[in-house]
Amino acid sequence: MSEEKIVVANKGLVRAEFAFWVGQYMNKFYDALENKKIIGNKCPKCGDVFVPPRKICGKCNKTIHLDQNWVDLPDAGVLKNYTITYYKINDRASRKVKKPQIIGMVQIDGSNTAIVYRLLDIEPEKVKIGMKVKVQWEEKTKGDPSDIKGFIRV
Amino acid sequence: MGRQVCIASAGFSEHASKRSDVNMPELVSEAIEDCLKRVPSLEIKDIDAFVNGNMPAFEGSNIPELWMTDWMGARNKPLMRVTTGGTTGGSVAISGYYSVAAGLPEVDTVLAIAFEQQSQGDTSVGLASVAYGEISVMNSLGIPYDQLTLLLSGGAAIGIASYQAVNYMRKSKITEEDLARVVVQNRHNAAKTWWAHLKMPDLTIEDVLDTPYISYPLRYGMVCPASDGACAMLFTTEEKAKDICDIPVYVNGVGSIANETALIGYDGSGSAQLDLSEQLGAQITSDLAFKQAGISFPRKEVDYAEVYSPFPNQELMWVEKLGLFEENTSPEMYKTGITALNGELPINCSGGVNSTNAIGASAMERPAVAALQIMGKASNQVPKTVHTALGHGWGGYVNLITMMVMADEPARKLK
Amino acid sequence: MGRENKGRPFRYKGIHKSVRWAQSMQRVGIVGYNQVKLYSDADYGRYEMIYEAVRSALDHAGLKKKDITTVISATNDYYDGRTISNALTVEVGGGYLADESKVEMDGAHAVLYGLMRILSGNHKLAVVWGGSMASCFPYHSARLYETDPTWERPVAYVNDVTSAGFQMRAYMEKFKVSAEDIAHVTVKNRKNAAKNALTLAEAQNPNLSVQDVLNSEIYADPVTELMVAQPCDGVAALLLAPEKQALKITDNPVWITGVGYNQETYYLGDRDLSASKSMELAGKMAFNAAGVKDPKHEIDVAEIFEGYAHEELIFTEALGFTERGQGASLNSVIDGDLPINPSGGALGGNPPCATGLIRIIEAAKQIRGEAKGHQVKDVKKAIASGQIGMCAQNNILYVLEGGN
Amino acid sequence: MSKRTLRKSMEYIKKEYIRTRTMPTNWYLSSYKFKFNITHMKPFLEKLKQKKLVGLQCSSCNRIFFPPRLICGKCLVKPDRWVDLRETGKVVSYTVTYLKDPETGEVLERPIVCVQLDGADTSYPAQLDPDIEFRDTYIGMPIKVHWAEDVQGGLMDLEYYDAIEDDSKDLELRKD
Repeated sequence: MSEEKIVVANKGLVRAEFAFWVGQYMNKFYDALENKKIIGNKCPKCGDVFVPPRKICGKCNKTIHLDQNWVDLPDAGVLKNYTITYYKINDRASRKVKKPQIIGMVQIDGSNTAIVYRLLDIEPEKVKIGMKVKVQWEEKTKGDPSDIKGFIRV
Repeated sequence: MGRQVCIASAGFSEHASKRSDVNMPELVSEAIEDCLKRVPSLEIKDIDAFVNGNMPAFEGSNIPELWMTDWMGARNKPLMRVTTGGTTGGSVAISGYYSVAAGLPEVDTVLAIAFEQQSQGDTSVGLASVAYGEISVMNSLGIPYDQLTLLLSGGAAIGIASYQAVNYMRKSKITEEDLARVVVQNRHNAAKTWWAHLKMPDLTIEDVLDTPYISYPLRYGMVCPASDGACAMLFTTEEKAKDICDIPVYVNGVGSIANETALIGYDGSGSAQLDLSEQLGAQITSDLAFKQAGISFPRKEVDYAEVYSPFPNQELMWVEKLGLFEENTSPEMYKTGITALNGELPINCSGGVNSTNAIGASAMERPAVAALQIMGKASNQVPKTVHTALGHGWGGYVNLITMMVMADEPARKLK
Repeated sequence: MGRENKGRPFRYKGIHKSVRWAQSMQRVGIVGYNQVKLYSDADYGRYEMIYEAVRSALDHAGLKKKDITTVISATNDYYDGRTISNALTVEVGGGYLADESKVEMDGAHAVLYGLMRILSGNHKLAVVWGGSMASCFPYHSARLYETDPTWERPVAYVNDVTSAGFQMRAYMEKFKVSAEDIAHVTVKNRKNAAKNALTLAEAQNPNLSVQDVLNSEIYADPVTELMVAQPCDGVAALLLAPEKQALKITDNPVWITGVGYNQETYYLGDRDLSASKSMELAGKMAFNAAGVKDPKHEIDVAEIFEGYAHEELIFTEALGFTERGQGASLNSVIDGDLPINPSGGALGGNPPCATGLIRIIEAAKQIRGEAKGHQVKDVKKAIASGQIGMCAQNNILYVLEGGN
Repeated sequence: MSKRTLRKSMEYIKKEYIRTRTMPTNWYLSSYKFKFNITHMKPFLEKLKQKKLVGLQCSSCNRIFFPPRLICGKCLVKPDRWVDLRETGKVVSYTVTYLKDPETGEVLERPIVCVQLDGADTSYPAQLDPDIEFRDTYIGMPIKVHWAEDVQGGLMDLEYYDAIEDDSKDLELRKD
């Protein structure tokens, strides 16, 4: 068949909706977020503190029981790493944005891991790894990850 | 070449329509806990490698193993992900077998995990998107979308099953009562299995026949539920299995022969599978697996079978196609009761997929239950001693099959 | 209960200490391969592309459809926009009445499964194919589905773009590596890509300078556009056979003598992003299997799947070719001490699910001397790698050797 | 499903689990594309305009594909020979769909059939004459193409299939 090649490219039409159960550990964590508090849980063996809490410590393969080892943590921490991105990625598609976002990895004081959030009210040149930051809470909390609006420099 | 592979243990999480108390990794960790409970001398750190799988598009997570690493105990361990739709569980079990059989250095004990938390996802869109591309190309070839939805309402699994049921009913002349009988047996068995979903100890044939049709000839009461659940299996070498468990289960034959796609086919080009109840792929798979396992008379030698049957007509069909019964005789066999718990060839004593269907995990639960029946540790244990058992799965576009034949001793060599 | 009637005593002994892991693996032959040329928006149907890759691989080895006993594919439901992305590729991928399965990772992981199937002795010829069409799906959004849906995904601050930025910054901060050093990797790989006709036309650039790379659009600071392996359309296929069959099929087989694969933990906060623990462990496993004692001197060429320019340096260090933080000091051009990615690497085109497979094919080409424009002299041993996950969470490494 | 599904007899032993929060995600297939090469369909569609049917034959295994397909999976080659096909065929499988009439709300039972044209080796899903009841549908039922009034060179030119007189032995099977 030597005639011209015909290739069609059709768009999909449907949308699937998912709703993930967060489980009881994360549920407790989100309860705390709703009250503008950060909590974590602690591995009974190595003593590492996790934010958000987990059922199993990956290092020791030890189960942390639901009713034990909860730790109250401050809403402040240290910036461990950051990036400045011109991409906005959400479920629908990725798109380039004019105003860049500074995304930082913040280690909450007293925890052994880092969480990833935006840095607010700061010029890119002034961001320093190791600087102290604290949580900027959303005024109306809903008990989901967006309750933390971002981090600001102390 | 190749090593003898044994199953040392298997475990399940509780199954329900909504496991709203756990997230996906926690659900998986339940199954792993149950699996390792049966081998007390083995700890999670003794596992050398992991094989995982689920049906991602039903759940909204791409390669969830990445996220689940810590919950599985897979940190800094080799991990491979295998998914093949409905047969995912079976494929994961088979890749667990191959991971050990290959004899790769540093890989002796492999934990295979399959899971699904369907309550999180959108099963109808998930099923539709199996052939979504095909629908769109048929639209470019001139069929309007409203016509296509009508045509391809048979595109989802239930539709395929009803085509199969029609073909099978014509050949074997079964009645709807025969179908209902299979359902009743399964749901009664499920009532005695701790992790099963649809536990119906008092179900009768009349109850089933009293429900409306979903798609002729299948009624609402006959079809599988959508469950949340996970399953784990522990594969290891013969030597290690002898050490860590009482009765190692030898994996003697595996197979997963794919056939041509059915119904609209790829590109919307139709199907060469004219009779959907013929299942050439399953026939070849079972021939190969039995031959590998040194079984020449499956009808006599197999003591226990777990077949993947979301719909009762499929259970009747598969037991024939896998060589356990003569063609078109299975409805009679179910009537005589030889497939019941205390019968000669018990089938689906866990309640089968018909009672519990966490899609990704379902096809693994079949060999897992079969292995536990051989070990004598199954939840709904058959009274007789099981020497040889099989676990089977089907999926894809009626074209993918998995099968695993296991026994309490190594395979005999066939001449 | 049936079992208790047999009266076997119930006993537990603990792990059998005398049974050790196997110390080496049997070799498996690569007997044929093919890669479709990469396009950013190919004038191909999906099925057509898969067919072309598999058919040409069979032709390359001089084999027929009926010789295939098993087919392993590498596709991804979220990349294809389909549930069970392998269900409808049975015919076009050569899987008709063959033992078929799918590995939903990189193509290099699919080769692992094919390898296992061959090593088990159950199969005589395995076809491994993998690939997708990045022009058909939103790549970054699809990658977002890899993140933790209960914590990170709703706000989407962790994604493939930002995690690459974190990784590069962590590497630069820890070892005081300059962005120029990392841009050099891009320059080298894109120059190499220009010598390889099968790479993406957009990625080929023989005249690229370090400044061009640094001045290209910022992606996630410090990562710029040219440091990113651009997703594109492509499918590749590879044929594996056991030693005995391989020698019958071809006079010039390439042997897989070692494989290692590993996965590290998920959360970026738990990981040392400046290093790759999983590549280090995968490397140890693979070199151990292949009996490679001194990778620095024994390996002649490396084909590494670098999703971003800095990953090539991190992997080079993880594999022990240089000290930590010294990756940039290695002379890795085509005629250098250790040529890395003479084919252009993933920076020369990154068809999701095929890239790792293409690395293996390119390494095999180097050993067989079929690499044409980017051929390295006297290659006896090569390595090839594949990866998936944010900041290359899961890595796989192969050791390939030539000779009969 | 219907309201009757909530029957007591189908109830099962349930365990209640604690309900935790949910986090939503969407999967937009609208941002996906599906690429197909349909070059091989062109001669077939051209012939439809003349109300003629052709199938594509694999020259290696001689199977005839209707509708035409890109690749013969059995031989892994492109089929390249066109053969004329007749307008008659038979039903190889069928199922019933239950659709709600948008106006009356009445549930319509419509048969959807898999059709194999005489001479072809493949079947494809199609519709029967709307007047045919699903109870009158059976496997092996002979049928004939009903052409659309104005043929445009699309698959809808084969609007549906008419039942034709069955003189085969299958008539006996139909009785039981």
